[in-house]
Amino acid sequence: MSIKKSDFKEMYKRMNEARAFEEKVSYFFARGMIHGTTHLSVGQEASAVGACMALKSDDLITSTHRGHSQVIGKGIDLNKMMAELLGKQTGYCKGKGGSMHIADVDAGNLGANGVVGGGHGIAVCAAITQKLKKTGKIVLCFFGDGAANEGSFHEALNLASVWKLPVIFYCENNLYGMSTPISKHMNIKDIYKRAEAYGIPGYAIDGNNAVEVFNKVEEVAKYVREGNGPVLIESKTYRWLGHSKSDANVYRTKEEIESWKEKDPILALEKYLVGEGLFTEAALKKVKQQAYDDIEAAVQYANESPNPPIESLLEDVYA
Amino acid sequence: MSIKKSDFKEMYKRMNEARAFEEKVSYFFARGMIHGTTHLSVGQEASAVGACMALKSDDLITSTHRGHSQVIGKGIDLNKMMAELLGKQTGYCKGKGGSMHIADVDAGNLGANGVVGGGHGIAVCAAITQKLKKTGKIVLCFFGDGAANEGSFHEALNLASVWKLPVIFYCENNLYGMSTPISKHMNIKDIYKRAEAYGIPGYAIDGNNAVEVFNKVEEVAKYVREGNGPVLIESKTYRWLGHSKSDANVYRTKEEIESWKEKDPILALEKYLVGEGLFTEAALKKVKQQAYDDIEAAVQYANESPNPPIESLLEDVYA
Amino acid sequence: MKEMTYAEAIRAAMSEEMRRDPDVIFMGEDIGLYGGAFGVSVGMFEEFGPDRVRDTPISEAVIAGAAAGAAVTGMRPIAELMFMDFSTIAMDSLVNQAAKMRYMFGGKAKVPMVLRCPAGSGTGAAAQHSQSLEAWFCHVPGLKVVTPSTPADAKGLLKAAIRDDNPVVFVEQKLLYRQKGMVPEEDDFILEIGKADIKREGSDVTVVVYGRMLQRALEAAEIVAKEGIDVEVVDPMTLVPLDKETIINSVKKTGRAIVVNEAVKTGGYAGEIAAVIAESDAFDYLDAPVLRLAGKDVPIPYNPDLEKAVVPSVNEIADAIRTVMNR
Amino acid sequence: MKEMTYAEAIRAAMSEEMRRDPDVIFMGEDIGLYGGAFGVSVGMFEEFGPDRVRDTPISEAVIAGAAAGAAVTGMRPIAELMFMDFSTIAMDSLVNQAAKMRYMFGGKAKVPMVLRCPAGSGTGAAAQHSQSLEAWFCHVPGLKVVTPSTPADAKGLLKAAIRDDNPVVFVEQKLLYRQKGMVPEEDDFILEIGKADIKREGSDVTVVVYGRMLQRALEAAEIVAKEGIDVEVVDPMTLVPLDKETIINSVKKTGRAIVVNEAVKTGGYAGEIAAVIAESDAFDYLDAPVLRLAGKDVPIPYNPDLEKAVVPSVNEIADAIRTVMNR
Ligand SMILES: Cc1ncc(C[n+]2csc(CCOP(=O)(O)OP(=O)(O)O)c2C)c(N)n1
Ligand SMILES: Cc1ncc(C[n+]2csc(CCOP(=O)(O)OP(=O)(O)O)c2C)c(N)n1
Ligand SMILES: [Mg+2]
Ligand SMILES: [Mg+2]
Repeated sequence: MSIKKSDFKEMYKRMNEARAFEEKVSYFFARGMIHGTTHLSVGQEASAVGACMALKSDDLITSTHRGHSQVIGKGIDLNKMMAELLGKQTGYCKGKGGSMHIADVDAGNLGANGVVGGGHGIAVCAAITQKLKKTGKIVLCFFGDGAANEGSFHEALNLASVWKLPVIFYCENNLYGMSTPISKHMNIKDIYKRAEAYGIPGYAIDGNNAVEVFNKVEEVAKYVREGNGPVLIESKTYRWLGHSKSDANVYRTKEEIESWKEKDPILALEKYLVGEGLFTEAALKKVKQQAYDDIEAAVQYANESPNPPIESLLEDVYA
Repeated sequence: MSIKKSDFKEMYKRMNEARAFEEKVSYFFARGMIHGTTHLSVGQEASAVGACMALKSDDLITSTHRGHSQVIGKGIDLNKMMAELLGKQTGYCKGKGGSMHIADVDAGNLGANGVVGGGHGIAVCAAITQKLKKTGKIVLCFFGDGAANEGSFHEALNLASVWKLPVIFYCENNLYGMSTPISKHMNIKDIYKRAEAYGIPGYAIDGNNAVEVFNKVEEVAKYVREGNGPVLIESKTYRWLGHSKSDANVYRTKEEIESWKEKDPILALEKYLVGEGLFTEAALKKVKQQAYDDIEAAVQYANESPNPPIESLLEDVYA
Repeated sequence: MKEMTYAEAIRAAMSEEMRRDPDVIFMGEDIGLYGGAFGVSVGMFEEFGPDRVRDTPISEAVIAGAAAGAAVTGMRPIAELMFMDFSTIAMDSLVNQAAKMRYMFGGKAKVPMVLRCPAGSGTGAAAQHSQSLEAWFCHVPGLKVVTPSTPADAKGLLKAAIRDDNPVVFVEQKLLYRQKGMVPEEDDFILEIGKADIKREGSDVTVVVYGRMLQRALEAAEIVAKEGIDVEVVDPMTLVPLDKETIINSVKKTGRAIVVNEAVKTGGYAGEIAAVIAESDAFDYLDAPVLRLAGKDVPIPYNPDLEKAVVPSVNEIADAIRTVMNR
Repeated sequence: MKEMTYAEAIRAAMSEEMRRDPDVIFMGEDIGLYGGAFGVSVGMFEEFGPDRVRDTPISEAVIAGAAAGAAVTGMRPIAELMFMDFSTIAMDSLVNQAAKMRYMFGGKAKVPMVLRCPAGSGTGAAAQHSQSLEAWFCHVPGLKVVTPSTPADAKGLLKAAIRDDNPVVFVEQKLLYRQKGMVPEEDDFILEIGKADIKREGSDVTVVVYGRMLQRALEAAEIVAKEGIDVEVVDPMTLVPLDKETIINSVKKTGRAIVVNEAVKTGGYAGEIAAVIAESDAFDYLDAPVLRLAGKDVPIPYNPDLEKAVVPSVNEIADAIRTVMNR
């Protein structure tokens, strides 16, 4: 295990930033202060942040509609991100993208995607670029259990395998695609087994255990970086909140939700870090506080930022 | 094994019809007497005919661009088929479809398809109709090794599995998608193993052995008809001729082609039938002759048939 | 007559037809217990059960292909795409299969299916959840395309679409789902596909408009009415087959035409309608250019002010009316 | 200048750009050793090797998506669809991803890719291998659409498309692949995207036409020239962005306009061009309706006589010219 103490701290911080970010966004939505819709990732912080932390900082990712934890995990500018959520000129996409399109191509975030499965193809050939240009970078492609039933999943895994591209296909299986439980959208329990259909390795991990996530992704990243072709990882996790904004949860029980809240990935990491004697509770508390403060600062930044000028409507359609 | 002597005779006859049909079409193309393109199935007669013979006569199929043997296997009117190839008014599609769109919906042939993978979705919900209407019929969906990489393959197998639909997905793996060998278009050797990704059974068969094909499809059809959900069958076979019309065969060796010609499915069936004492060589010769005669008659019928009237151009766009 | 929302009218149309005809089935993502992303089908799963109200995996290509396969073998499927934007994944099934089967097979097949597509911007969902792509489907022989702009029209046209023996793309306006209107309750209330509706009679200028823009055109008509301009508002209701006669006759009467739609201007169906007018014998009656007012040629942006500025406003429509009148 | 076929001109454009710029790669089905379904890329695999000339599985969605992913990270991919009809499978990648990335990301991305699409009927390949779907792509902001009608135009425009920093849909005419013409050989022969070309000057009537129909329009112009009608033939060359100025100026000069294309008439791009004329200040110069001549509203049939009757013939174009002249 090559994880360092400073990595742990950063991981813990980013997970808390992600949680704080979502709580804030949820609050804004409930009060109609953000328009449109959003898909919150509370409960999935270990899965997303742990995976990104195991990458090198200039590796690439494609993110999803449920991507806040993913891009925060990748190490994003929280101010620009919150500004984007509020549709501001200072946002990552100058207010044109919003929650579902957070992107920072130069920093290796090739974009969240409003289309389920929309990132599969993009990830595959972002990987071609790395291979042909011998950059040594790899691409991690996030997607959900529901997305694993799109044709794009199949075409992308097959192509990446045939071309031995440096991609990690990282499935965040939170047991539901919107309201549809996995038992009703596929006839298998373990998505990682689909790897066999493409002749590549597949692994399942406990997506609520940040350390396990980090270790597996780090190991797989090494394998992928060495030119062995793609790998499929299934990260088993759960979303605490409704599918988007809110929903009535008609499709699952309170008990199920509660049972997963008991597996809170942030608490689990806390316990581990304290238990291993790496940090004191007080030290972690400070880190958490810093994360929440950073989010408050981001909100202030976003609030004070200007709206995009109306002329910008017609800009940036073409390069 | 429930195959009867009369079935064997019919099987042998249809295989010869298919061969004779393709030889005739090839001849016409070489002389520019048919326009457009066609994809000949010489070498794949056991795979196609054997599978169709194992179905009940009112079961359904979706066919492919390389579909002549498939629909002849299903028991088609050779006159109407040849007429369609020649673009005549008396053809199955009144001359509007041609080689790639032979269909006879009422008789259970839901159509050949010019789109690789185009039949997957159609087969799946033709099966829904059978299930909901409790017709007791099943659907057999033909496709190639190349088609198994289309997204539609994935979506269709997954849906059919989740909904437990009565479909046999029947892959005719002839080792190439156009010029691309299977080793370059997928990273696995056995397509039938993709069944596991959908939690359904998968089997490989020797597609050049009509008896093996018949027996396996018959067994699988029973399973599928009983409501157990879909099955994937991979029929390993080979096309003797070029991909379409003709091609230079730059992508494969003469030796490879010759080695497969030695596994001629028609000769193999002859040998088996004579060897088992079911038919004499003379009897088979008569059946073969009849098949070739029928094709000659079909040619005559087609030649004597009128072209569609020019007004028909605008007809049948809408019901 | 009963007051209902556009969404309720759609639900009523589906439910009535499903009660009447056991061959009608309904499939899509999260349309069951969840009631659909926009709540359109709430309660239908409970009434019709899992055989006839079928939740699908997230697999748009096979949803459309499945509808075609079910239709050609004797069902009358209704398929819902959660957003019209995802028709991009279903195009082969719809365009190369469903639309062409009948013709390709020499008339020996029919494909009675409806593909319901929630369209339009204004929900803050940005570029991939806001498109109005009806023009694509209008360019595909074999498909019919219907665009209701009121609750009553939605009900009458959807029932007609379900009973039609051809694949019908049924374009719904997300922003109208909560809009109310009086809707006939009779089971046999059916609106004919292929007939335009004159939503306001007038003599000075014809505004051809469909979907969400209809209401704006009617408001603009009231504004300019105060200035003495008498606007005729024609809602084609069906885009394919287009009721050219009603449109052309209106333009012959008024001598002026404006076509308004929400979709991106370039390549949009407003252009088709304008071209139909410009090549018809209404040409000789025209006193002004045939104006188009449509969405800006941009992807839909997220920021609400930018998003609003994308599509024609009441004032822009009124201005366009004044422009053609001042010729 | 050198005589080459349209296919050779396309190959020359790709090869020259690949020699010049190592970031240009080429992918598609059977484009390698096989040389492509129409032989366009024969020899390129041998010259550039398997890293840069990449045979793909039959997976159109990921081919287009892959091109977008490669483009946004620094390559300049050319992707070939074997037939334009299969763009139906690639629509999400092209429309929701490639076209929108730049705008959605606030201008912080560029997507320099070319999607080559062989289009058109006339090969006897029937309904699923014969479509002309350019109108769809013209309706998608963020895409450029180019339609060369001669070997020289094909070369000059393809080189421009490869160097363009935006996704370009490059529509090729299957029936022109074997047509010969003189083509400049210089490496820097580039035609500007967005500029129309007046292929024949005339004063009586403007025929706007692109693709395979250009040759027919030119022939029709020669026929009616003998009757004293002087036709101006304008080839837009690029459909998006459209060179409206050249078209409108021509119509102002001649007072009459006909738009011709091979695609299905309803919802086709001929309608867009007609609408552009009808809403412009050329309206005041118009002496006759703006006619459209386009493909019949049917899927492409197999029978060769029927297939021929689908698209405008030289005689039909000549007749349309006479019709607008007799007003
Ligand atoms: C192509 C497409 N189909 C449908 C949707 C609507 N939709 C958005 S998220 C979602 C569920 C996705 O499930 P999953 O992939 O498991 O991700 P999760 O939301 O659980 O994170 C659906 C159906 C979409 N955005 N894109
Ligand atoms: C969607 C689509 N892509 C490409 C093609 C062109 N094409 C026709 S047949 C073929 C090869 C198909 O290979 P396979 O599925 O193995 O069938 P086979 O021809 O070997 O019988 C290709 C690429 C097509 N018709 N449809
Ligand atoms: Mg999920
Ligand atoms: Mg094959």
